Amino acid sequence: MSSDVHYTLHHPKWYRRRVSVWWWLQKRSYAQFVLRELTSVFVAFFAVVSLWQLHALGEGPEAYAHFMARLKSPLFLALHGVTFLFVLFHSITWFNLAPTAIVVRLRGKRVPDFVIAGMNYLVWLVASAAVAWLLLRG
Amino acid sequence: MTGGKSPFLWTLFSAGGTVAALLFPIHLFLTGLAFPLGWLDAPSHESLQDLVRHPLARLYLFVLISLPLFHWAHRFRYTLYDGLSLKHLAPLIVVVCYGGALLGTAMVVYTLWNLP
Amino acid sequence: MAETITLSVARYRPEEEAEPTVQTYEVPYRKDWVVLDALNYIKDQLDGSLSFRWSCRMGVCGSCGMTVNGEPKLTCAVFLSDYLPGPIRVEPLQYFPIVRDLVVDISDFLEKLQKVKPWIILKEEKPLSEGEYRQTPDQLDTYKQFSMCINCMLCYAACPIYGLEPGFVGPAAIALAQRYNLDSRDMGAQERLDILSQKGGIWDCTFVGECTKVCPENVDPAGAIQQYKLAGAAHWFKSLLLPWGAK
Amino acid sequence: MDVSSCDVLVVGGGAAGLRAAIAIAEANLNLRVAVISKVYPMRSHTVSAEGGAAAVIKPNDSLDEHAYDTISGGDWLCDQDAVEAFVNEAPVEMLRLEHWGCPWSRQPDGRVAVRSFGGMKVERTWFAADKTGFHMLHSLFQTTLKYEAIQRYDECFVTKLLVEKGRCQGVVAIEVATGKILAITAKAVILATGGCGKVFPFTTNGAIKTGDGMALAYRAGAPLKDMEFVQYHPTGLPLTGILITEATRSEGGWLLNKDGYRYLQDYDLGKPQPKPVLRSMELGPRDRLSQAFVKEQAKGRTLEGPYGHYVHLDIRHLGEKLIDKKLPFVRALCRKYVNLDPVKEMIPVRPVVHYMMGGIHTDIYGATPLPGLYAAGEAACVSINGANRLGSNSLTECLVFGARAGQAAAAFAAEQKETNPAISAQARDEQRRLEESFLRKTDGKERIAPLREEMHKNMEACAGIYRTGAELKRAAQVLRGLQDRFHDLQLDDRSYTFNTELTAALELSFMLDVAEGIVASAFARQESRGSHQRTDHPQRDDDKFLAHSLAYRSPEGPPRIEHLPVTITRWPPGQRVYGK
Ligand SMILES: Cc1cc2nc3c(=O)[nH]c(=O)nc-3n(C[C@H](O)[C@H](O)[C@H](O)COP(=O)(O)OP(=O)(O)OC[C@H]3O[C@@H](n4cnc5c(N)ncnc54)[C@H](O)[C@@H]3O)c2cc1C
Ligand code: SF4
Ligand code: F3S
Ligand code: FES
Repeated sequence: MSSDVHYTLHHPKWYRRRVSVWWWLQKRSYAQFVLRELTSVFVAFFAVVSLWQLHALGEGPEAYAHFMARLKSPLFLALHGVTFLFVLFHSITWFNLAPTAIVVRLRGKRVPDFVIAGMNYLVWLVASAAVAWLLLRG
Repeated sequence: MTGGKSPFLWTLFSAGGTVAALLFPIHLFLTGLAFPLGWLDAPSHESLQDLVRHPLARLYLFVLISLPLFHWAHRFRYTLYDGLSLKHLAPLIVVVCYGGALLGTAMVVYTLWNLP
Repeated sequence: MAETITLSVARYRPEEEAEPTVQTYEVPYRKDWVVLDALNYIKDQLDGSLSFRWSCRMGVCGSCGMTVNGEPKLTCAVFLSDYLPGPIRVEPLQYFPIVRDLVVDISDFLEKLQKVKPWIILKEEKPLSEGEYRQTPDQLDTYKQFSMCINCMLCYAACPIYGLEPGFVGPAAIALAQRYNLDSRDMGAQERLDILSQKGGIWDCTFVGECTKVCPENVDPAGAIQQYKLAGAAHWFKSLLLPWGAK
Repeated sequence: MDVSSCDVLVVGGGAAGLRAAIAIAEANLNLRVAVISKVYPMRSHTVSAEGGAAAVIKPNDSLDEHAYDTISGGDWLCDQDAVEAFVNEAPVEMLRLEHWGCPWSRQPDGRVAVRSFGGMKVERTWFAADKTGFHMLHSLFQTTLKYEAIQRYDECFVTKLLVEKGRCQGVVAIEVATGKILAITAKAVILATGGCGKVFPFTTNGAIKTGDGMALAYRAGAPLKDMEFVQYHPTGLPLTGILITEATRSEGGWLLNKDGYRYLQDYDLGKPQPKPVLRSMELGPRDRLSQAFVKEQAKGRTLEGPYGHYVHLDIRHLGEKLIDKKLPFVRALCRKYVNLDPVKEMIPVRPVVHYMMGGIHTDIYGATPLPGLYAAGEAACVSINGANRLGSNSLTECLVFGARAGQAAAAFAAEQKETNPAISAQARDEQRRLEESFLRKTDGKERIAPLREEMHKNMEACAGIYRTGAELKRAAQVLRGLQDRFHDLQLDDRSYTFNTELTAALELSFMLDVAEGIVASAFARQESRGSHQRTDHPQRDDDKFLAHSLAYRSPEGPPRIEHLPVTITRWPPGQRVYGK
């Protein structure tokens, strides 16, 4: 680090600050960013749960019933509650940021961001409804 | 080919992120909260099995589980790099993250293959 | 002129000090003064040894970027009245090496800028006698936003990835590369993509998005980089599927 | 001390300097070119130019019209051979910049769009929204990055020209970051250091425009030409002096006095029309508009605010859509700095020091009388601007004469043998001077700010829009006194690292020299012409003063003034008629 460098005439002695491991606690928006990134852990968690569910499904009705019973445990309920919040956070940030990455031009004019974000939400709604219908209809 | 594996991994990350954003909330809400808490009636084992018999449903499940795992792998990798300043452990982190996602994907394939 | 406001200004005198210190100054409070005016007041009236950069005082030369109360700002574009009742903390931009007081070293950016080839690349230039390249207002509009960058470095000072990984080319340079990629006159997109696909290029950005938030010119470097990634990924698949077709 | 060398050294990284550097790199591939600048090139004050750059490109226009507008706008003090070269080469230079990527505003068919500007009979101003200078500078700078032959010394402050055997052979500079003295030898040097608006207190110019190059040349023995011609821009924001571009008026903005009356009609500038009429009313030339303001103020018909008198610039009737499309920066500046929205409110404006018509005396190739020394851009006086520059001519001038100076310097350098080794002794002397008079000095009593303030007050009071012989005489004495007091300067800052107090001191001393040049030239010109208005000599006097002023440094005392006839080719002096 620079503190043990001695100044000599005409040679720069720059001070380099080291970025702290905890940089993301220094600013609200940084913390938000890290939270956003950490949603991926919850996404992965639910993917694993789904894999487990699929496995149980294959093992037969008993195994599946057992699986469903496990989901009722307070531990899982709590975990899923938290996971749900993070997954929602993921969806919202994802949809809101998509327009920055995806530029659509219609007749030479850029489609405004809110239209693209709006489309995302629309697709979200339709997809969710479709899934719910498939799972709930009988 | 430019950019080594990065564009590929990033595409998986994005695709996974989109799948998770679109589909996870509803699945999670139903399976993780609404059914266990009895707000809604869970579908029976039988009806589910009927549903997943269709090849399209299997494809759907494959996409639903595997891609978000890659989404996680990518994001988590960088979170470890940056959030915990662990870049010096990069090789290990890469193996754990993408390895995990690959393993998960293999298991999905195996499970789907063996479904009746 | 009874009213005053306190400025806590970071000092670093490499000849004398091992690390930066803070010095406080009382300056008159005027409602239409920007923070830079207060710094100039200090330099002219209180302490001639305070060093900082500035020139245009109208937010276009890009030289007066500093950290004001923790946020990267153009000091000629933020008013004392935005920070009432003070004190106002003025520090050099984050993540850059400090040369002296409020002055940071940005030579690294200039090297990176050159690396991304921010100029029109053509296979063959048409002779001047044939006049201008036609470019419709809509075509101009596709890149105009990214051409507004004043190189003020606020986005670098906001991007933690740049802080952690000094090799990262960074928001403004990538936005400028994208500015040329999108220019209808340019044919250098491939050359730039080759460079920016390497380590330190577009794939290092994790879309923290702070760069866009602090940009005083609404350049949206975060958008530029994500769009760039999308284009890069599309190109990658194209060259995978049609190895002979990708130019 | 570091000694390095190159073939052609360009001092200044603004539009003129960068254009010159590219011209050299393209003219002769074997030459090593270097650009030295006290700020990073993209910070140069060219960046702040808003309105546009003039060049004939549309079929309804002609080179002769451009030349005539320029010459009459300059009150016949322009050298007409220079103007002809300028208007001829302007279109090509502008096209070149288009090919280099400058984002010019366009017509729907994809061709470059033009707008009108004050003092012009035909629309011919190219623009990039209202950030023309910014886009030109960044396009140029980014283009220079392509040339490997162009080396850069960024943030290096030139303090002296090295002259040996009657030839300019390089410069001495301080590397600001380290305080190291650099001796850079060169076979030719081009000064492109911009203007000196900071000699006045209220100016659109940035902190860096302190006339360094003018003073450097002057000290090296080259004369300064037409320094009495200082352009006031009629529309600056009170307090900050931030410029509200002339484009506001060419789009149709009105100037209103406190009664909401378009007062320009009282000053021989035509009759008000609802739509903007070229060369009339608000589109008259800058000198006349600024003078009208002073007269209006004398009649008590201006408004008064905390920062002096002002009038209103009204663009509300242009509508939000046009303002956002063509004047977005104006709207942003008003919102930011005077806290009002020009879509709904009128903008307070007053005349503000903007541009120096005068500068280092050069011929039409950019060569100064000192062999090996060239100049271009606002630092130079070729002269195409005469007694009053037309808006949007100077950015183009930077390109045309930047390129010309580059080519001429390249040709000169190619013929020279190696530079003279004796100059490193000179460089050492300069290093000693800087240390003894500034960095190591402990017994001084003066501080920079009060001296600068006094210079400001003096220049504003005596060398402003209207001048008299008596006031100018007094001003000259004050400046002499300030020169003396400057020797007694004491710095707070002894550091070698980024010592901006040292550079400010050097800038002040440059400004004092330039100010003396302005005042002495103004005193000698006993007539009124263009921007130079003597109330004691209100008429233009072509018999005596159809001539340029040349200010030479004299060893002691104020500069010596000589006069040089104006070159007239095709346009004999006539009356300046506007609004007809
Ligand atoms: C607010 C504003 C608006 C304007 N609008 C217009 C317009 O619309 N149209 C138009 O045609 N003109 C306009 N002008 C005028 C025009 O912008 C300038 O005349 C022109 O940009 C000058 O360019 P330049 O290259 O000569 O100098 P600058 O751009 O001023 O560059 C000077 C360079 O010299 C360097 N330098 C100076 N001193 C030293 C030293 N001691 N050592 C080392 N380097 C040094 C500086 O670092 C800088 O790089 C405007 C001017 C202003 C202030
Ligand atoms: S992108 Fe914005 S913040 Fe970054 S350097 Fe350019 S203008 Fe400044
Ligand atoms: S803040 Fe940094 S990580 Fe990317 S989106 Fe901006 S460059
Ligand atoms: S001084 Fe130029 S951007 Fe602030």
